[in-house]
Amino acid sequence: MPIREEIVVKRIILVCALSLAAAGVAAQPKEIRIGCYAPLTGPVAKYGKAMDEGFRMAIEDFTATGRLKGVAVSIQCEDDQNRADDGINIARKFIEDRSILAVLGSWASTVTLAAGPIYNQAKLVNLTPISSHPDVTKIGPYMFRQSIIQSAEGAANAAFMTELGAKRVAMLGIPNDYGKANVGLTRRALEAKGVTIVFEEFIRPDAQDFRQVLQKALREKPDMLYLGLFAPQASLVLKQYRQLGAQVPVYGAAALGSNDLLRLAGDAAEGMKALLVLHPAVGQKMADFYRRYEAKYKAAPETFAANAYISARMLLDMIAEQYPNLTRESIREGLEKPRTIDTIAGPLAYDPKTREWSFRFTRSEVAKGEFRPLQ
Amino acid sequence: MDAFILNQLAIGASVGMTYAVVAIGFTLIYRVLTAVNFAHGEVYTLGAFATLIGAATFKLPLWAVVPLVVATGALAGWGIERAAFRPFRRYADEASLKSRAVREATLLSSLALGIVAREALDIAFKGEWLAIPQDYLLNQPVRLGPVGVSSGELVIGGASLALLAALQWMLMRTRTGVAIRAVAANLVGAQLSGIDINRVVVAVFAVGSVLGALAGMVVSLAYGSVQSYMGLTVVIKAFVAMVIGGLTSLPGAVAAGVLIGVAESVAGIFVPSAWTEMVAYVLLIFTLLFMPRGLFRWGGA
Amino acid sequence: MPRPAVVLLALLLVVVPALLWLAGNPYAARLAQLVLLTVILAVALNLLTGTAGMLALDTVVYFGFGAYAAALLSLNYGTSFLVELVLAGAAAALAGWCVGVALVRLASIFFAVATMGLAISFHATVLNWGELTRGPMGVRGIPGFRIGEWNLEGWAGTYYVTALVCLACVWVAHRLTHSFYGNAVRAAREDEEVARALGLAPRRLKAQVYAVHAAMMAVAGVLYAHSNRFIGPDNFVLLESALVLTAVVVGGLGSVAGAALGAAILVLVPEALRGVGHLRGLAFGAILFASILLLPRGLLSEVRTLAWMRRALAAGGWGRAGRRR
Amino acid sequence: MNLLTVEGLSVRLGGRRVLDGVSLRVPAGGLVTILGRNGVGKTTMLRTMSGLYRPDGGTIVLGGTAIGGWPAHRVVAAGIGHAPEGRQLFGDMSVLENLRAGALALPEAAFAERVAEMEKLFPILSERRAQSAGSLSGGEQQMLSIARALMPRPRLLLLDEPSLGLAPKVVARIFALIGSVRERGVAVLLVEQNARLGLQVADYAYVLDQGRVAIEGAARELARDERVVSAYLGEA
Repeated sequence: MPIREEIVVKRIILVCALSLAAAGVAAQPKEIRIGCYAPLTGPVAKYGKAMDEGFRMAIEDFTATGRLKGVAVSIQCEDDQNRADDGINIARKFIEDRSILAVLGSWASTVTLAAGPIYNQAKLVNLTPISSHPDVTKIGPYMFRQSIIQSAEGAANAAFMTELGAKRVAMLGIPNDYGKANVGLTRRALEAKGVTIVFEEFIRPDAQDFRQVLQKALREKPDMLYLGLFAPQASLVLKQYRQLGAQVPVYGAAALGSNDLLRLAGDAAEGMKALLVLHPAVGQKMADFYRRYEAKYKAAPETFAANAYISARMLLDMIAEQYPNLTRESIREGLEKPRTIDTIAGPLAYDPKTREWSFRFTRSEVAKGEFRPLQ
Repeated sequence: MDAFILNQLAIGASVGMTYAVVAIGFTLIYRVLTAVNFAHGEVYTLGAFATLIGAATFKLPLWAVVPLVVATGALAGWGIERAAFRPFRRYADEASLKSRAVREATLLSSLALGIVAREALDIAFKGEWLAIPQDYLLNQPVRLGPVGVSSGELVIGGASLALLAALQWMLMRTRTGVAIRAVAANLVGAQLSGIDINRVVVAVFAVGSVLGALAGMVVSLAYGSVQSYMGLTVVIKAFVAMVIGGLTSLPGAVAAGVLIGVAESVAGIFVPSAWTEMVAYVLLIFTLLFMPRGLFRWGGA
Repeated sequence: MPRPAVVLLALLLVVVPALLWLAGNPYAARLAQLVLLTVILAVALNLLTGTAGMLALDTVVYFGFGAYAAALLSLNYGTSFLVELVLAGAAAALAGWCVGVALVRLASIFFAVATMGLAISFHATVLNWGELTRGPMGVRGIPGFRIGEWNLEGWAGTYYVTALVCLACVWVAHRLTHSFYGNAVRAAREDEEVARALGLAPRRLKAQVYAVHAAMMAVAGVLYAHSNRFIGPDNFVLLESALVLTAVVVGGLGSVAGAALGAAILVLVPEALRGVGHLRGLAFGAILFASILLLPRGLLSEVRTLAWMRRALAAGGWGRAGRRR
Repeated sequence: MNLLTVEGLSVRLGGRRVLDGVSLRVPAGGLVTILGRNGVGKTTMLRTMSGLYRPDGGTIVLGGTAIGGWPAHRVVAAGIGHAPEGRQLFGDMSVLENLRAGALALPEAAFAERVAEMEKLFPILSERRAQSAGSLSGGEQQMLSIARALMPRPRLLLLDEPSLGLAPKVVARIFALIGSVRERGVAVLLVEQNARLGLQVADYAYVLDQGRVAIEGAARELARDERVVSAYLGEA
């Protein structure tokens, strides 16, 4: 059939043309895609969404700089539901999609630790802006982290707490990888400084009443209470702690250095000490970021939005430097080059041994409903 | 007994009261239809959200939040009955009304409806933990001898006892109560006595759900935060309380709810509190195996 | 050999792998494998809930037991997955028998509640018994499938191992349901008294089915640990049990084919909806709701499947099952 | 003048045709009985009239109003009382509460009056007032069931197997009571497996077989009808 043959020939020509075009694109990519996995639904969806919004702000700000004119930059965020399984499924999907240059995520260390080995094996960079478990970057050379490092936080916590006069500390943690690592590393640093840990327990995150465990902690006569929790549980703990009329000073993990805690806990947070990292009180640039974010999303950002923003901006700036020679491997090389980057959280120094950037900690206290930096 | 133990018991009892107040509505619905309403936890959540919206968005005074919560609960109960239960009452004879197939189908349909409601709330409120404004909270410390409790706990305890008493009065003394008990006792007999069972069942769902929503309200006022997944744990505890309490006994469910709370608290003295989650289920399995009719065979209502 | 079995074997062992190979997409291979794993779970649960009529929510207990057994044995003692399949399957069958004997006397909803208690307790145990299970961090670095020096870690190896075990489980479930034994179990489901009058021991039958289902789930758990390479307490929450139950309900209680179909739907539909992000949970609830309301007997109902099987068996004149008619 | 007229009633349950074009009449104040073996559709017949099942063909007319397909509570309001098979009492409620549930629409004074009337008719119930229905003897339960059905002053009483499971002495008392119900102007439609008893008290009888009316006629004549004698009266 001549008509049929004609169609076939046309198709062949079309395919050739398309593949030529594709080759051209490969030489001068018009589109840059970065993958992302985050908990967009489920009980911690709020944090995943904060990450997503941080990424989008980073793209907007990057586009506004005009460094890569005519190139579409996108970050495709997939929902891992805070579940390791879904993280793994997404990872298999991303490593197959050759247009994905690097992957950001996830929020929970559990998910990142499960998906990380797959990225690492496939030689696709996974940069996590949040997951703080010490093992994350131990997975392999393609794993990077740009968030608070728990061991660093532990040391800084111990230093601050001993200066505040802590000698007998009671510790409460959340029973997940974050809480276990946070409490464990802070405890180790405290004990190294001669502090006695009189009580340590991990609470039930789905419970609403923590007075029972608080009473148990207070019975051991601590002189400071350490909270390795997230804001929702910490706010309940703080409220119930005040209700018990206890006077022992409270110290919160750096994750509690957020306005979210103040919003949920209200007066009960008054007097709590904590380290600040990504809080508007740490510097002008960060305060600016918070202002712009609020103007855009009509809500105060989570600290995780700032984390995500910093990571995405750094990645995009590096891509702009390398353009147009972009491969998955070149991204790794770019991140590997020891460098200090300037961010909204101030300069961050890269440690090639751990493939992490270290953040600055600012000591603070809650007074009159806000975090006040202490000198 | 030293103050520590007393306080632990008091805390357990007050946590148990929150299970109890949810269990009342749950048990009422089970008693009438022999069907489990797994969407009850979401009614509780809706009650808490109605409180939040009334307090934070409309800044209503506390007394005006109550009718809002009641209306929310009644509407939710009506909706659950219409969507997840009525479609399965296709025939009006005893064989199909209380058959195992219908019970299991409604268990799953209400579970599914609960998931839909929970996820919808999650989307609507971005999965956030939301705080009830400070001045609405019932968390002033109150000292009763060596025991320290909060005003909210007294309200929860008072509310669950008052709701229980009101419900018992309604069941025993009013015409609606007689109709409800008749439907619970014998669906066919009730129809042949001229009782419109659809109306009674809707009334039961409305009343039970109003109780669930009120439970959500008092608990959210006592603890101060609200979230779309908050009903999940509580509904399971209410379920356990219902079974331990003997399935159809309202006072039994209340007593069992308190018992679970106290048992959790006492267990927490000896083991890390993370393990106390299992206490309710150990009690449950023990009850099912050795006292299949529940711990309290108090007859009556 | 009856035609359906040939078709099934060809499909799972030739057609699907060929398509996956052509697609060259490990993500698709992973999904295919996940479907097969869920099919094992659904078929096992269907034996219990569909054929024996016991509404159970403790899928995660035996599934999780198998997964943790495999993970810890292989990491601590370097066992092969074949050994683990046997060990975990046998241990779960034994445990299932003990639990089954205790629980089968509970009627319908009470049995469901008791199994729910088991599921929640299991989760609390793996979460809190950190010394053994590594607690919330889960177990990482689980080796893939290996037989001696023969490496089956790639997608094809993983797929074939899962497919073969899945076929074995489906075969067992099929033989159990389409036999005198299956009819006896169904009689026990419908009415214990009548079954007893017929000279059957309904509770013993139910406990046996419970043990078999536990063994199958543990086997699935072993495969899961070695293919996922990571397990944690979050993989074994009550909701996962509800998911498998939904698969069985959607597919049609009592029908082996329906359970398999339901499993495929419940894995693939949410995966397809991943792009929609936050609508997934809503979609899961809606699927469950719609299927109960609109398809109360599921996509492939027991009666229809049994009737179809009888025709197929009669046509094929297959073995004892066919001749017994 | 017929109080109840049923024309060509058909009912399908679970895909099976249980009633297939049944027609019958109950005159005002009359006593009509439906006879037949187990499972021929007698109970289904009564339950359909009472609105528990939806007919899928035919009409049911009560005193000029078509009530076919009405829900049960409206049928009761229209004037049909039903003392069902198995009595279907509210076991854990007291006798008085059972009567109360049978007449929820009545105001308090009218209720008290009806209870007094029922206790006159069934004196044993006044002794048992506060006792739970479940603790009554079989005969007492049957009386309570009839009393409950009579509470809202029905024009027609449907009686489903009132003799079932009762001792002969008790059965005799119940049937005597059916006579006094009739004297109060209430028509009765009696379903009875014990054909001899049914034919003794009724004016007119229908024999149901496989969902159809097989034989009908005046009760006295049917009692002599050979087909009825051999099939239903026989040795029993």
